[in-house]
Amino acid sequence: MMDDMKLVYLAIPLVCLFAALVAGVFGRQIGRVGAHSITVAGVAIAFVLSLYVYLDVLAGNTFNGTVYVWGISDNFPFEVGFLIDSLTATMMVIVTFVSLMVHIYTIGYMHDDPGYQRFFSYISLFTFAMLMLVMSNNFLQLFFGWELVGLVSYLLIGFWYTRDTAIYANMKAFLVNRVGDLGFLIGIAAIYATFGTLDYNAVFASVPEVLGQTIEILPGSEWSIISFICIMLFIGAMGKSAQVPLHVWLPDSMEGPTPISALIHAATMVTAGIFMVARTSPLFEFSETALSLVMIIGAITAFFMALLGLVQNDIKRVVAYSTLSQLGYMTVGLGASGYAASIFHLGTHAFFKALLFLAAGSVIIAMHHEQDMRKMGGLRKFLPWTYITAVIGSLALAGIPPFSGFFSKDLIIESVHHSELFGSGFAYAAVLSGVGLTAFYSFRLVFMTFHGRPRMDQHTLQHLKESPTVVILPLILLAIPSMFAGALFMNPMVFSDFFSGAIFVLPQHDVIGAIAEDYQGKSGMAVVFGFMLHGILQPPFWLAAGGVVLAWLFYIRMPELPGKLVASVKPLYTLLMNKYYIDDFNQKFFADGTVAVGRLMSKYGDTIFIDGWLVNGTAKAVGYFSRVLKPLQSGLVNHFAFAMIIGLLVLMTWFIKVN
Amino acid sequence: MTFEQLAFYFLASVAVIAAGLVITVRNPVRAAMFLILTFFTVAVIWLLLEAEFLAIVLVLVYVGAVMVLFLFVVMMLDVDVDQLREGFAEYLPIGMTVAVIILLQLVIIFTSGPFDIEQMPAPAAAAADYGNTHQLGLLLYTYYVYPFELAAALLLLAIVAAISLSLRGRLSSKRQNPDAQVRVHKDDRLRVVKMNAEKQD
Amino acid sequence: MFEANQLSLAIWLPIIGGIAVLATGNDQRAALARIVALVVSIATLLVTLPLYSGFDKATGDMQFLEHYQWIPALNINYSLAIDGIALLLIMLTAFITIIVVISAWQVIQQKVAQYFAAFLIMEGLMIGVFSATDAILFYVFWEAMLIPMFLIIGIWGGPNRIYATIKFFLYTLLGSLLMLVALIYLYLKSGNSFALADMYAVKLSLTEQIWLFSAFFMAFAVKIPMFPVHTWLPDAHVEAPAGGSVVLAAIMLKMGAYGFIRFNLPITPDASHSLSGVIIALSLIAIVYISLVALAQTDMKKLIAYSSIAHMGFVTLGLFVFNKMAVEGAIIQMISHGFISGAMFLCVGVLYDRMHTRSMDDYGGVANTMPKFAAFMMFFAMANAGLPGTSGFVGEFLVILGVFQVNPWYAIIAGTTLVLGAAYTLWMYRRVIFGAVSNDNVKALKDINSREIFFLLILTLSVLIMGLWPAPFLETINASVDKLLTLAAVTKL
Amino acid sequence: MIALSDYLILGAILFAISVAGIYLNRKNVIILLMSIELMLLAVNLNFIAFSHYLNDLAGQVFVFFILTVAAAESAIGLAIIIVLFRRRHTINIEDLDTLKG
Repeated sequence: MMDDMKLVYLAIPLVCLFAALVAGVFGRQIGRVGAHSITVAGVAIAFVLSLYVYLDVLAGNTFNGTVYVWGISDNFPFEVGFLIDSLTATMMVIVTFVSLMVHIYTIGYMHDDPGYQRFFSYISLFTFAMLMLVMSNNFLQLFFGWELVGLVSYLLIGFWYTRDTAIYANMKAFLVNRVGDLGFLIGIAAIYATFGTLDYNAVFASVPEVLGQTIEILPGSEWSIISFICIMLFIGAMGKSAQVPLHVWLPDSMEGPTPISALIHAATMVTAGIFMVARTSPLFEFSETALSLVMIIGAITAFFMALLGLVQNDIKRVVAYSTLSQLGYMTVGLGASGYAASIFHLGTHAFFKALLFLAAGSVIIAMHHEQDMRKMGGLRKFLPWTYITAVIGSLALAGIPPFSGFFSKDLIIESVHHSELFGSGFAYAAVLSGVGLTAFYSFRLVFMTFHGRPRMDQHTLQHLKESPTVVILPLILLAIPSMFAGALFMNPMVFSDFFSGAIFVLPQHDVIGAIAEDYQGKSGMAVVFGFMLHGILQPPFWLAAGGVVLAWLFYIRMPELPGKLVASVKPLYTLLMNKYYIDDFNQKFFADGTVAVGRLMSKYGDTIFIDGWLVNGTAKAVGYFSRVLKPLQSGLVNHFAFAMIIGLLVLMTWFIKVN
Repeated sequence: MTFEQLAFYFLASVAVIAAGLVITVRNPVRAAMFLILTFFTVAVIWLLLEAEFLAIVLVLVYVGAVMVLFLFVVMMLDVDVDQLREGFAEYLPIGMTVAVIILLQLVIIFTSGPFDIEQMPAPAAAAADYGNTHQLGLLLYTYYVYPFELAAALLLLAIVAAISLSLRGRLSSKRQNPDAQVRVHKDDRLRVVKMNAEKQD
Repeated sequence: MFEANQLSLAIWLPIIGGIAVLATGNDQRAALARIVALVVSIATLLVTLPLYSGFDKATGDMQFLEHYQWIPALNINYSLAIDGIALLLIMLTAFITIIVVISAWQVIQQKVAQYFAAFLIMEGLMIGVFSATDAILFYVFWEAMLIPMFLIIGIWGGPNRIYATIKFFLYTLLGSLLMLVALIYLYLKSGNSFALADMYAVKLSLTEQIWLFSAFFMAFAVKIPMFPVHTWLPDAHVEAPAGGSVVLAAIMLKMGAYGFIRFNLPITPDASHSLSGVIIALSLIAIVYISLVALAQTDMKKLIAYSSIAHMGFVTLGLFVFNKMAVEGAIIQMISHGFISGAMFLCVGVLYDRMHTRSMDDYGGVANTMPKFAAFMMFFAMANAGLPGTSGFVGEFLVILGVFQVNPWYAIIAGTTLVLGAAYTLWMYRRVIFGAVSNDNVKALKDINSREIFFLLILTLSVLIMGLWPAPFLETINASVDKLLTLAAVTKL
Repeated sequence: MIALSDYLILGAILFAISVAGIYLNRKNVIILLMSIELMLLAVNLNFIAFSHYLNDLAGQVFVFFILTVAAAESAIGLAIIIVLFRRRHTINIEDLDTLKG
């Protein structure tokens, strides 16, 4: 039985890899249909098997084992292996489900693209990488998956490689991620140096033994080793999950095709950081410093990125900034030790954000690749299905009960509310005000795109039509969990001990437990309704509702209002439009600065100093002396003879003198 | 003063005077002639030293062959002697100084003792049946046979080198280049040109 | 008979084969020369295989001993033997030579036989360097190896080749003469023996060790090359033909590190420890400074050359922290860099054959016309940037893990290569491969042919296998590294 | 009896004269060659004198070889002078400064 399960575990990522390889290497031979058939089939198999694994885990079977020994160095075996528990299984289902939806959607979205097979190959490869990441049982393999998803993300953002903006964005994404990865790698090195192992369970088991250990990074200041490890790991998470200040790559990554934005830059890859922190909760729990940092960074991201979402006019960028903000929520939840809430939000967010992106993609197809919302409007008549699903997604995102986002987001807010760590007050204020902003910008998107009078040109207007079935089907399939996943899974996932084997929370940090106390003893539906009722009475709901109403007021009722408001707070608006000038700063300071330093070093260090002074200088010195001595070489034989004779004379004189 | 001494001093003074003239006369032909005289006198001195074979060789090889070669060359080349004599006087002081210093030093060494007649008396005269050539031959063909062979090879080399250096082939002579002939390829000889037929006007 | 002399066979087979290739004559028989060269190079790889299968991984001692008198008057012997480290490098040499022969198949049209012969002879000499256990034999191979490389760059090189060859030659000669002095000193100290094993046993004062260390260091640091004696490498690479660059980067640079392993660490352990700070500092400078310099390059080969220097910084860093994991990482990095840099230079060679320019400004949008090539180059670029799953990651990862245990800051500084390495590699990729077709020359490009696919594919597989399963490599060097660290840990004072 | 030193001094005088000859006739290659022959002669004289007084024939063997080499040398030297004259129409040494640094 156990061996059968091992095969299943192995099959889940490998079937995706196989499909990716076939579609990538033999793309021309198998053709378009072949490429999408095999990859969709691969991911579908992975999804079904993941579901099977999920049910198996629900039944109480977990697994932790080695697939093969990667290499033995210094007598320590680095292994590749799987750890299957509730957290992994949840992630596997989310990843394979969203991936499957995106695969199907892509058949329609990329229909005319010359790189069709390549695209399918990439997204299947991505699915493989993401599965390797979540299924890992050690940090080495985690890093492997971590980097591999980064690679695929790089390839996909630059999918349309002839566009300058795309290849700028993909390099930016990869490099910013690499900055995070540097921290992550140092974290892993610190883990190995501290624990002598990279295996999750072995590391977590020996955490209490190293609590007192410190590390002196800066001379004179001793840091707790656990804090150092956690902060380093979190820097990795900041890169991948786009937390301030390493968030800059995510909005630009919208240069990639929309299905990618949905799959990688909303639903799965960007949540890898969240997953990783949750996975390493046994480490983070012992470092309040790290938890506070996580919470504060998350809060900053959640609030300030939501502000940016308000002013964007590109439909995908609005969704991108909302993703940033929602990732901030999840991070805040992690910092408050509400890991389960964060993972829960990760799941619901994956559904409704993928839905929103795919709906945006559907709009973009209909608009002939026009992404500016100012040129849309009134689309609900032409794209009814897209409209409905987009509204469902927006409601979920805004956190209106009973849609899924409400439950997960409210849980995070409540967790923060219960948290007593340093910074929790600030975080609570940030996430609370973020709710209103979220509701506002998501419905601003809905109203600007689907309502009002059409603002596009005549040609586009005449050709507007609903997207094909392969596009609509995933929207509907994603809309279903966006509506119900929250209510269905909140109780079993968060309030039960579903994650107890995977996530570790210290009693004094147990915010989820504190929330759950209110619903002690109640049965499933009662908890859900109780939570909803409780939520409606709380500020978040009213803020969300207020945001929706305000959006309606601004963009349907009185469309002249936004302009006036912008005029009155011009400096703020400019600041927001320029994304707080962070991009400019990074570009000027880090990118241009590094290249400039490189040029300087190349010119002055290598060319002028080493080559010019040291190398050619030596040669010149030799040349100088040879020029000085050159006249001695008259080239005349008799001069040589004279020299010889004089030498003879000197030698003889010396000989006589000695004797 | 014995006859030997008398002969030695006479020959020595002739040799020195002749040598001095070699380097000072204007005409190279005369210089060569004086050099021959020097060789002759020195050959006789070698006879005094019981080196009959080498004395004969010196006369035969040097005077007979090498100096004749010199004379040939001198006469063959149309040399502007006056131009070559320029600066003769200019270098006289330094040349004489160096020569005199060397001479003085050598004389100091040679007269310092170890080479006196007391320190190093002349050996007894050889027996009547002693043959210098015979003894030298014994040594040359046994102990020094390899260097001897090498010397022979060296002379051969010198002959070949001298000939090849001074041999002047006619520049216009037509010769075959077998190497190039062997390596020639079909394509180098024949080019097939494809072109459309053109109508003649 | 061959069982006893496998190492000699591996050395002399390519050398004699190279002479045989020369004997095929001038360019009219180029086809024959190519085939003979390929056969000889493959035969050499086959000869090295029994070395691997017959190698006893459990012990760090030298194996496959051969010992013959050479110059008895000076007690110089023809003695060969290898350990796990040398074994991997020998196999790498044999492997890379085949790739080079295949890659030059159509590219070289002038003096074909001489070109292949130079590579084959160089292969034999390089294997000789890796297997010599007599210092003079080592030195002879070490110096002789320069000659074919000198010719390769000087004859088949680019326009500025004379400058490059002379720089290359003088740089390396400067170092190796000092090594000869050190060897002679050790010869006198060790009771007139040039055997490495005797040199390991010599007692030396710290001052002596520091002098000897410095002499060896000059020889090997130039070869690696370490900052600041690295400037010959970019010039040599730029001017060398693709095959020359490959061998230079893939194997010749490893000789310097191999020299550290064979000479500096075991012969002067105390000096190695007391001077390790200097080496580590230079290595870290190499990693950061050289990466920054690489960013400024516009010549593709120069950029890859600088990236080689930065990657070799990891090797020296790993060797001189005296941590087993780091040392193993350094050795793995040597092998891996052999594959990756070789592949990168071949990629540039593929482009150069078509466009005859190495300047990135002349390219742009190559992916449009050469999609297969773009895919391969993407893979190697990522390997160069140290992506996990490729061999480039293994060495860097182990070195960083090992170094962190010694000093976290070393690891952090070395880790910047994650960012900088990716930056220069991807920037090059972006400027050359991505983008719209920039000019008509790019538009006229033809994608790689099956021969090019073949050798790039072989390298791809090597990089992947080593990245996904480095266990066999680590296993081979395990005992040898133990031995090395034992030697380096015993004081000689 | 004639002392060894007498022979040696004769050799020294001849040697000194030839040195002076090299200085004086610095332009005429032929005289230079003759000076060199003279120098060799002086050396040979020394060899033979020593051979005689030490009663060792090795000295004479040496002279034999020196004569061989000198003959070869002057043959080639003269050949070179002929080639030189053909090319340059002069045997003035001061015109031959291609080795000038």
